[in-house]
Amino acid sequence: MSSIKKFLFINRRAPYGTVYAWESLEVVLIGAAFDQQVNLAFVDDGVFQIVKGQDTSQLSTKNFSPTYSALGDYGVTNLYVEKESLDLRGLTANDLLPLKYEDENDNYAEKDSIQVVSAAALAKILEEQDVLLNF
Amino acid sequence: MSSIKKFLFINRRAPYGTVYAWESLEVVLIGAAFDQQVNLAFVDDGVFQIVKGQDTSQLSTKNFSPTYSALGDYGVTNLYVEKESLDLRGLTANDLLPLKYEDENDNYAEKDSIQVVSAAALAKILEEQDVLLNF
Amino acid sequence: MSTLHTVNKSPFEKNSLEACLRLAAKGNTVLFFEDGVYGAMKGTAVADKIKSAMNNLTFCALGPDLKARGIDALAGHAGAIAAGHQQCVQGGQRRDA
Amino acid sequence: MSTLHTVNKSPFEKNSLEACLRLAAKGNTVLFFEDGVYGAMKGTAVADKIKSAMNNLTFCALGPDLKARGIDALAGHAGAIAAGHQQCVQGGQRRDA
Amino acid sequence: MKLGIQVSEGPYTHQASLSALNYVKAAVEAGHEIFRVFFYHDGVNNGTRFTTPPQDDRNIVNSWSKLAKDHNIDLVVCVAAAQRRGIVDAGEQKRNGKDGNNIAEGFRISGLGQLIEACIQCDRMVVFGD
Amino acid sequence: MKLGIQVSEGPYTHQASLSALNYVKAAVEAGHEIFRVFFYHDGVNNGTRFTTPPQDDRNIVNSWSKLAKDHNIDLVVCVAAAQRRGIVDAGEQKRNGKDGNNIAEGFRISGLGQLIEACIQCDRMVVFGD
Repeated sequence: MSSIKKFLFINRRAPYGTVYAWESLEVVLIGAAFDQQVNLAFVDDGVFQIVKGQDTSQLSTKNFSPTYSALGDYGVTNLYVEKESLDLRGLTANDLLPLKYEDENDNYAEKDSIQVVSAAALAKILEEQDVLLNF
Repeated sequence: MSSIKKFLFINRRAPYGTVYAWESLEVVLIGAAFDQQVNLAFVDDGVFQIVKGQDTSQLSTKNFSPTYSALGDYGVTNLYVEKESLDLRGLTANDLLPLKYEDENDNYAEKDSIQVVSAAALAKILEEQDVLLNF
Repeated sequence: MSTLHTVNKSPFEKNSLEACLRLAAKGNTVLFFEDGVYGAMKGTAVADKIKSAMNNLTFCALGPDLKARGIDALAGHAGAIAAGHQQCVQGGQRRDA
Repeated sequence: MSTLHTVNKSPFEKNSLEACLRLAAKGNTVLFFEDGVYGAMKGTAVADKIKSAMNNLTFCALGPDLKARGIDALAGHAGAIAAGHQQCVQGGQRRDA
Repeated sequence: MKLGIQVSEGPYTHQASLSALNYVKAAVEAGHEIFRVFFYHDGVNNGTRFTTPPQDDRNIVNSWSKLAKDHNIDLVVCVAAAQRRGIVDAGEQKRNGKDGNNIAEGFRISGLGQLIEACIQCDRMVVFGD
Repeated sequence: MKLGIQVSEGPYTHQASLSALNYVKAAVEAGHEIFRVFFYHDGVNNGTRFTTPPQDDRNIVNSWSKLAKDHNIDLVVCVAAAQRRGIVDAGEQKRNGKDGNNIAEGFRISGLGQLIEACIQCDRMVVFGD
């Protein structure tokens, strides 16, 4: 068995209504620190986690959406967003946080972390993973 | 305010997957002991609570479905089951527990506790209640 | 006192909104809060269902919950008014569907 | 090793089954357990969806969960085989959708 | 108006308890009476003094305790639900032979009758939960 | 086969913990190795010794403790999730200035790294939760 595994964290829940989105992010950050290949998928209400303009100041709860912007620095650069889930919710990529990373292998060029993919494409990506964790 | 209130406990969840159905029944029994008018509704997956033939022997968990049969003795004799919820699940009244009560006002004749009603009829029943509790 | 129905789950994840629309009587009010506020968004797969229910029901959504989720600008087909916690208390919240 | 998808929520309450059908690849297996076993019932609003998915996927349901809910006799459109906990381990459970 | 509140989920996994807190605060400010807050199902987990949430996060248990103290609000944890989930006060500790207790300040453990009584006494019962 | 288990819900509200117990028992009987059971989210509530379930109901906490003892299984409660929810061992008690602890026999509190390690070491990771 190779010592580096491909992890895919599948985020399915909206933020704030439940803690799953936030506690998933905590696992992602630890996973990245273990030098594994960590990828994220946003499916169903999980796409709401990365909607821009979140403001929890009236809710006495922590706004953790800025943390997604830090993922690139942890080497987490593949954020797959299912197109069917966006469509059902009337969202487009423009409604999402502008998540970027600097590509070490391309003279630190700034690139998009988010890839909008179809369900069929995502199904193939699932098959390529070693570890799938749902949140 | 009248000292006897009309309670309607609305059961929406399947049994065993979560504890809500069982903990709802505990409230219903206490409510009946307080000499209130206690009615039950079974809506959505709540209709699965009173499906007959439940057998938890392979699950090391308590089969609480026999408790519904005791409700009549506690004066809980109106069990409204939403027809739309049964239909969606391919169920009919024949798939449900044969829940009965003895009518004190009719020479203790045995009568059906379960009434299958339409969503529209149930909406009217909701309007007549003093207290609605969802489980 | 008119019944106020509350919906706290996303209409894309759970069946709470559908049950509410089925069991609410004419003249009732429906309040979206917590993840239920996603039901107030324009242009979604459930928006038409709510629009047609507006003939019989009044809809509102809790402002702080909309803002937290970044959808206050995306929300609001006609009639879905954002309300604060204060207004909820006055409006008379009574959970039933 | 072929992926095994698990569904533990009722298809009438939550969107878990739908997501699973969308994201499962040809040849994968879907295991219903806990409240997910209601997906194995005949004659329901979701039964046709599962029947057509059977061209690509294999379905099974956990026997003790079917029995607990009194639906072992109501379950089982062709291919939905009841399995025990023992068989689950051998079949290789891997939660992913 | 006399209000009764039921909280059916724990302090962190679901937003329910936070929603209930915000609702109760608004109701008190508007001059309504909170007859009782009844914690049922996983809601009993709001009543433990053993939580240590992160510094930058809300402390929901302490918020309930403070609210109870400031406005003399009755916080009741359901005994049956508490026994299943491990919320213990001094009485329960003795009754069930436990070697400690974890009830938070301002909470008391009592029976389901307290919920029914609230439903009878209050003009309105508001439930926060899953 | 080497198996890792994650339990994401408490002992009573959801069936998840019971399903996990039944799965682990079956896996052990079939001769598989359980590398670790990791309790996350509300799953940490499986690790309190303060529960007193009804006599005629299952005692899930004790079942985990017994399983751990009989088969030498590593039961790990996530520290971050435990702090939010009030699960405390002797070390956490000292660190966070608590006046008691409630960890059940056979459980230990540790970091999320233990979950990632299980994912890396095991042939298969099985999650039970909401």
